[in-house]
Amino acid sequence: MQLDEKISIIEAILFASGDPVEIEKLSFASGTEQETIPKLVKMLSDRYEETKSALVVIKLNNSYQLATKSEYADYIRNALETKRSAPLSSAALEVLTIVAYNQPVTKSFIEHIRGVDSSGIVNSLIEKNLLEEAGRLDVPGRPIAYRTTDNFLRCFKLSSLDDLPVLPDRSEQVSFDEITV
Amino acid sequence: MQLDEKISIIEAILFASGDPVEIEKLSFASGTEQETIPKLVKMLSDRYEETKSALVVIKLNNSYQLATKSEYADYIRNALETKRSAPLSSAALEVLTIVAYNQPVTKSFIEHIRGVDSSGIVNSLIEKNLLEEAGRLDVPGRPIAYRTTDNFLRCFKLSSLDDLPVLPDRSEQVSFDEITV
Amino acid sequence: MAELSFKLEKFEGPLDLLLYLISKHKLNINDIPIVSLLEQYMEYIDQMAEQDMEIAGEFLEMAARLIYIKTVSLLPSPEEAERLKKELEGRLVEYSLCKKAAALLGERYNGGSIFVRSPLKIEIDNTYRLVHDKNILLETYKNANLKYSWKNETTVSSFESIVSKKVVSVASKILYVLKKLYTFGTVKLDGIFEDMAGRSERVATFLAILELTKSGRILISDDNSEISFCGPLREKRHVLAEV
Repeated sequence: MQLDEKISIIEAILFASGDPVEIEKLSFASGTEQETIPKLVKMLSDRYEETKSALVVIKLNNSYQLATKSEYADYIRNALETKRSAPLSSAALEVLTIVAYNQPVTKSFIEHIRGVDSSGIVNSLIEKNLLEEAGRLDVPGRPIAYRTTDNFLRCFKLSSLDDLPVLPDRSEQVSFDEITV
Repeated sequence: MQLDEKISIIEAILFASGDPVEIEKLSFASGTEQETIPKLVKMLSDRYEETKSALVVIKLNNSYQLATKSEYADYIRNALETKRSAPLSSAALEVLTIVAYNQPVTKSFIEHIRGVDSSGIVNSLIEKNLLEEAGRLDVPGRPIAYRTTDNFLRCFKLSSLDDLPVLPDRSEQVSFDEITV
Repeated sequence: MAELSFKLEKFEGPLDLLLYLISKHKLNINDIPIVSLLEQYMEYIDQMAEQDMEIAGEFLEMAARLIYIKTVSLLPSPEEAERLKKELEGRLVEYSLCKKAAALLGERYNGGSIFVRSPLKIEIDNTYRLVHDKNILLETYKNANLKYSWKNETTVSSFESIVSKKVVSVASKILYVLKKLYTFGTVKLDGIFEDMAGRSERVATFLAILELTKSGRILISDDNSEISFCGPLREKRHVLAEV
């Protein structure tokens, strides 16, 4: 089979799936070795780059997903008649951070760190598809645990949680300029 | 604006919409004259053709839609079907086992034994044709009862339900009468 | 004054306010001088009250906690105070880390400007086709049953030791008293015990009033019949209470 054709098979699968597709699945469905997949994906990306396409392949954990470049967002919003989403509040960012670095976590864990009730914020982050439920913890009360979503990775340009910014040094003294978000 | 960029705007809108998009909408969202749209779409098609991409633009009445070429259908089917025929999760196995040994059973019986909501799993087992509805029970609320299918027997190499492995001590087993729903 | 109220509203919670005070007065977060931090904190709370801003319960709870740490530190053996102080410092360090990390993360946010597609809808046969050994079912059943019997053993008696002995903390009653005062301005002393059933609750409330008096937050009237706030709040609340 031609290399071009293999690339296009990957493209077809990614396009049709919409959701992120794991490397194993791409390998199985296209009849290609798993090791070859990243190379083919790279060539697909290059192809989009060369033709100045609006599409990109993004990597999320062990999966690939087809998406549009962010510079086309306004045109797409016009067409889909969706509003630009309001920027995240600093409170929302705090909650996301706590979940991202400690997941799965419960609401009360979040509240303990922030020192304020955070229920409303957690719910609105779930609505925004940035957080999701991750089952219940096996502790008394069986509280619901939360984790970040693939959409969270996409929105923060991360390909996996390992990509999260390294936490600042614990020993440093805080200064207010730094902590005002 | 560069011509390349205009083509990519059309591409981005078609990609994100999924559904067919009318020429007027494309024109409005991209800020391009309606007469120009077909020309831009043609150039997008040519671009796909040249790079041997799996994508094509199809015209439906007064709309355009992005799709994959038909020769990739089998690969896509492979990919989307494997999504569903991944090995059973341990939770799914648990539900299946509970039904197998106690059928016909209701969702709330399953949930009582597992201690967690099992609705989603039951539904996905029905989709996989491992469980099916077995009428309604004649108790208050008339809940739906579930049983295993012939496909279930096939998947576990059983000739009939009598073939199920014998439980260590039948008397320890919870029976439906004990836990009334 | 308008500028000040804007400033007050922007605090996410008591920890946020404390971090602000620590940074503003260049205090060492790893060894907080509780007394001066408490003073500054109460100043802000008073300002909020003066502007009739609704003071969230969390802010009052933190006030109670700080007062408690201060009071305990006056006791002969300061271990408890040291432990509570370390705990608070730990939370503050953790929260400041969280804020820093949130700022770092925020820089990466692209506001949902990347679009993806919804999956193609095609007719799919979802019938499960993998084949398993039937003994998997047996294993699974054993485990599922285990869970059930474990649940069964959880009876009322498992909780008795937790439920029967109700200990009321002084800190919670400091909060209770402060809340009453913010609402009514002046509170009759015998009225405050009226709805209390347990001995532990009464003792804790009594101790709370003593602590608050000792730290100069509240004043007991000359005939020992009612309590009110010290300082500027007092007059204002009196007026409000009479209206």
